[in-house]
Amino acid sequence: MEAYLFYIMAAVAVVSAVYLIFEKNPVYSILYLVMILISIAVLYLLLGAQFIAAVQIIVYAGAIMVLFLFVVMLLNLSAKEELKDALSFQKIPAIVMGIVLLSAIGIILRSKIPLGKQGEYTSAYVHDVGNTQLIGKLLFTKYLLPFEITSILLFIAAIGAIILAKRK
Amino acid sequence: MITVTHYIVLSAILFTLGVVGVLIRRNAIVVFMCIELMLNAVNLSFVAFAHYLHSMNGQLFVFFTMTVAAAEAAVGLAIIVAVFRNKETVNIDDINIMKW
Amino acid sequence: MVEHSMLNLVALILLFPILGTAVNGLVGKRLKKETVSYIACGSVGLSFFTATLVFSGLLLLPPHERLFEKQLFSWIESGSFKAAAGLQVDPLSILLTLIITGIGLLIHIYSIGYMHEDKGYHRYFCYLNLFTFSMLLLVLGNNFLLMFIGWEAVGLCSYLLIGFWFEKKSASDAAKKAFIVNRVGDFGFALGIMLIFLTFHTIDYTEVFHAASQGNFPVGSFTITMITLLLFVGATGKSAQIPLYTWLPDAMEGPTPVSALIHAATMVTAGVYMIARCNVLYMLSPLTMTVVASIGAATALFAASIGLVQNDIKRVLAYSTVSQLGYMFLACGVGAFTAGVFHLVTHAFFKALLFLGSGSVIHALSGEMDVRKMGGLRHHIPVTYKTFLIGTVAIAGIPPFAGFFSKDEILLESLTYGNLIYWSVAAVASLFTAFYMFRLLFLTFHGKSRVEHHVMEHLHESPKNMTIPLIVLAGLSSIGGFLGIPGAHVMSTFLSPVFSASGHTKVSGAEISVHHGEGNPYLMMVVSTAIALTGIFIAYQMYIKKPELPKKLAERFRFIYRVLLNKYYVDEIYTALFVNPTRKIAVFFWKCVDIQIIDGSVNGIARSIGWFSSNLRYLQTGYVRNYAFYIVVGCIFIIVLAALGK
Amino acid sequence: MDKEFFIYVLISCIKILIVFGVIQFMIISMIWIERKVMAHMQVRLGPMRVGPHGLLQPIADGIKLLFKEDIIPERADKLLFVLAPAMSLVPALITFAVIPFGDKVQIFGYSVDLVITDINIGFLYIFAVGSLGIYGIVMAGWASNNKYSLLGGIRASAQMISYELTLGISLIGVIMLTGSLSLVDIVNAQAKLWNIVLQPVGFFIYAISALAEVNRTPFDLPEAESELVAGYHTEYSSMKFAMFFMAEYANMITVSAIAVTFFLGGWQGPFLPPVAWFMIKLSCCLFCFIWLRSTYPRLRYDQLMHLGWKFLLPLSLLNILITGLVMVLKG
Repeated sequence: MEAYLFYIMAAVAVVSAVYLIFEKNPVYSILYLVMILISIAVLYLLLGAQFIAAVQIIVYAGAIMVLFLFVVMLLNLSAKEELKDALSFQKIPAIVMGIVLLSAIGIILRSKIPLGKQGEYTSAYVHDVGNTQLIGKLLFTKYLLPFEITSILLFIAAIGAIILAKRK
Repeated sequence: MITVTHYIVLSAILFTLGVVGVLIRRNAIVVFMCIELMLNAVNLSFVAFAHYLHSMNGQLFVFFTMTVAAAEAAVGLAIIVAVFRNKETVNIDDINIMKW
Repeated sequence: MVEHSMLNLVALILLFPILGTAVNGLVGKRLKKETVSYIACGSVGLSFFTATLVFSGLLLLPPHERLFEKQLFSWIESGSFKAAAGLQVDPLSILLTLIITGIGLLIHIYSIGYMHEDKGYHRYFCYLNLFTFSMLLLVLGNNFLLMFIGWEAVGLCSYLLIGFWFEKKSASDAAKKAFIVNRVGDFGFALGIMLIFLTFHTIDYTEVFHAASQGNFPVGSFTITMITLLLFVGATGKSAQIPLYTWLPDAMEGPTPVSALIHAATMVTAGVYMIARCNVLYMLSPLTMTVVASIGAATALFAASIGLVQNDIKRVLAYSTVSQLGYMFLACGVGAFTAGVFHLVTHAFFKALLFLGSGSVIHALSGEMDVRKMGGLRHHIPVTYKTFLIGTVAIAGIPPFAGFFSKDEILLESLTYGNLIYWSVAAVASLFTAFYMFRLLFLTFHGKSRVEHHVMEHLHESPKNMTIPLIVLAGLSSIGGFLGIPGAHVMSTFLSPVFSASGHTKVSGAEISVHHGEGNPYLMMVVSTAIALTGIFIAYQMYIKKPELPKKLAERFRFIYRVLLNKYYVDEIYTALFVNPTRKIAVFFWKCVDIQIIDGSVNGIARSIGWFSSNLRYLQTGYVRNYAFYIVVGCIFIIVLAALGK
Repeated sequence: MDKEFFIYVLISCIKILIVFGVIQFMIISMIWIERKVMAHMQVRLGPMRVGPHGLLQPIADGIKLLFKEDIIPERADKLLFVLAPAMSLVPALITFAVIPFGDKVQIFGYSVDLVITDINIGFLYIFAVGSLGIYGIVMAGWASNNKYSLLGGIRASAQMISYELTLGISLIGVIMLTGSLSLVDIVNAQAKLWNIVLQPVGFFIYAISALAEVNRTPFDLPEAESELVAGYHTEYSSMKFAMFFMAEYANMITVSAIAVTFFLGGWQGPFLPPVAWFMIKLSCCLFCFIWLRSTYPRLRYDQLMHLGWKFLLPLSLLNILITGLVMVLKG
């Protein structure tokens, strides 16, 4: 069951990713990316990370991608992608490099992924306490400082976005 | 049995596709999305490792990455909008005045 | 212990002048001239007062315990090198401290009147206080490094004060000359201190002298000879001895009180102080002693002979200073440190007096310095004349004035512990001294007035704050000699703790009589008085009785006259030997090495980088994707490296 | 597969079918009820011809829509044009998966939860799914290739993003009181006291936000006839239009169900069976939607945004703050 779900979602993600990069229409690209995000969210669920899965959907699919969609629509960048390509010579090497990169990663993976020592949060334990509760607890204890810094980051980003997008 | 390797391979494939997308696409928004794809690929490996290592740190890291991604999207898209207002384009090849 | 509480005040002696420097230097510009002078004089006055307290504290101690060290703080500690900032009070240092602060105070007071119209008033007093501080540091420091700091600082102050009127090219040139010539000497001095540290592994006076007097070093050992010779090189620079004396006459470009303070009374005696301080080391090296004595004698004669024909009132005094310093070194060189220091003291009195007197004359004549344009001034400026007369008599060596006793003692010692050559050289120099000093006196104050008319109209006696120091100094010049009259030995007894450490220095003072009997010193007195009187007589003959005689003699001995007038062409020789070659080498380095090789290579590198980058910039296409591509290539490279590394 | 699992799947399927059927029925009846209620509020009769008191009117409408010509504009993006209604309807329906509509019941010796699935992140699930509903509207607007549609779509998505925020935050007070993200836990916690008493401000904010979230009057700007023709579904006709219509009503039912679950005690109530209580409360909420529609005028767009960002958002944050303070003080 788990294996089937993994393979299905993986296939959906990879195929969508291929479409994402070769799709001419940015709106479709966005939808493919949403599909990737959802399939990855499902994979998160498989990995027992319910909270992250939900946040993935809410933040990524629900907010960030809608923002993308917004911009695409606002700027009305429909189907036409400009014909002239200043870097057309780079296309083939880019794909080749992608393959090389993948094979390089594959070579690394062949030499077995070193799993470090196991932590204390076993699946059973996480299930008992609740994934969300654990993350909440960690966020407000061990990761309090990064959490606060994140809030500052978001604050600054909000200000920055407003200032950038403001018409003079 | 799905092992961590499966997830890492998937993550690597998605990451590489993201890289290729950044290299070959000219639409700034699509390039941006490819970057998001790369981020997601890495997030996936984080969660996978977290799961197989019985650790929460990976998940928290993903949480922070998402926050950063949100901030990045907001600012990045604002920049794209600002650029579009000036140059009537989102083709990143036309935004190349930062050169010699 | 009252004496210890007094001695503990020693740090205050240093504190007051530096405070004065700070205040005048930082806010002096905004203060009234009066306030500036009160601060400056007040600080030195307080310093002098403290010095007297410390002195009395020292006197309360029994003679053999008169060595007090006050550790202030640990200054430098680096590996085995340790230098503490500490002060040392002993008879020698307190004597010099009293002179520095006492005469310094008088000169400060004198300066109030002399510098009154100058727009750099606060700057002048700031430097003057700084000088006082530096000199006190030099004298009071308890190790060689502090002495070196003081040594360099007085050099700096000297530079600043000689070039005080820096708008005048001759003044700034003279300042530079003084600075550079002093550098030569200081270089040797610094090397000497380093060698001391290498040899003794400490730079503390007490430890060094203790180690040296333990007999670890044989008499005439090479190391000690090197150390003492190097230190002496420093002394020749600072105390204007052959061959580094040329800066001192030129230093007369500074304000006259400065000449009095620095170039007569205090700074130039630093070399003598240093040798006296290091007497233990010097006594271990007969060769160095010989060198010191010979240089001293030679300088005494040489400078005196130049002084015979100079026409600038301050230059005559400058050469006389060089000459008198030569006497002191001669004394030191023959081991008569007490005599040297004694002469230092008396010289400080009468030379300060003479300089200040000459300053008064110059002041009266609205800046005229050429003796050929003076004459007959004694009725116009009587106080100056009388005090100047006392100073002249003192330096000429007429009993019972100060110079007589000290010079007489040096003559005596040079004969006793040196040889006939030293004595005869010193005697001739003494004759010259008497001659040129009275020549100066006669030309300035006697005879017919050759003063220009418009100057004559403004002729006036100096104000009170200038004449009072003159009177005080005249008093000191008159009676100062009694510190060391044969039989009483006040000076030698007081100083004996300092010099007793080095075995046979006991020669000076009391023991003389034991070795040579009573008659000899008195005979010597008669002889030296005769010499002085001879000099005065000749001068009287030439400049009062037959004023045309000098011109005739100059015609007659034209060559000698020219040589003397041109100071033996030493400056020209130095210019030819050192200055011009150096300049040529500098020009060569500038034109060839600096411009062509160094600038050329720097510019060449810049130009080649510019060329390279102007081509390389085409890599920067401005296309983000292009950059991303390079990043990917780099990542792949790193991954492959990591994979291969496994 | 073992028997337990088979029965679990079977029961789940039955529950899904029942819920789906009930919602379909409610949507259909809502259409009739809305027309009748509004008509009576405006002192007229509403549909009367088809069946007694026009009861069969929705069926007639459905048949009409089914047989109408299905027009796809020529310059439209065909794939998305077709997909958009489904993308809009599906999220509205699957939200129900976590909403409990009754207590445990015993059927054939099996204990069955009257909730399709009780997950411990129910609250997050609702919002995850809810946030996807925007895509249908935006896509519909964009794919129609019509500027009114596009503007309507953009307006709708902007409005929904803005109010989703306050919607979520208004519920956090309840989450804090309950200490669980599971909706079943939340309902169980209201056995004695409804959350509306403890969280009046939260309910107030939720009610306004929910109205805006489902684009109902007075926040129906995306589909305002007087401004944007009919907004994002201008170009839609036939069954696709019906699906948007269903989606809108399904959304209404969903937000009402959430309101009931979070604030009004869910299925808790005396005398009557839990399911009945749930339905009664739900009906009341839905009635309010109709009531408001016939009572209030429409807001201007900038007023809408100001209300959301400058009033409701700070207020909801303040609500959380005060809730937290009170909880800390009470220990």
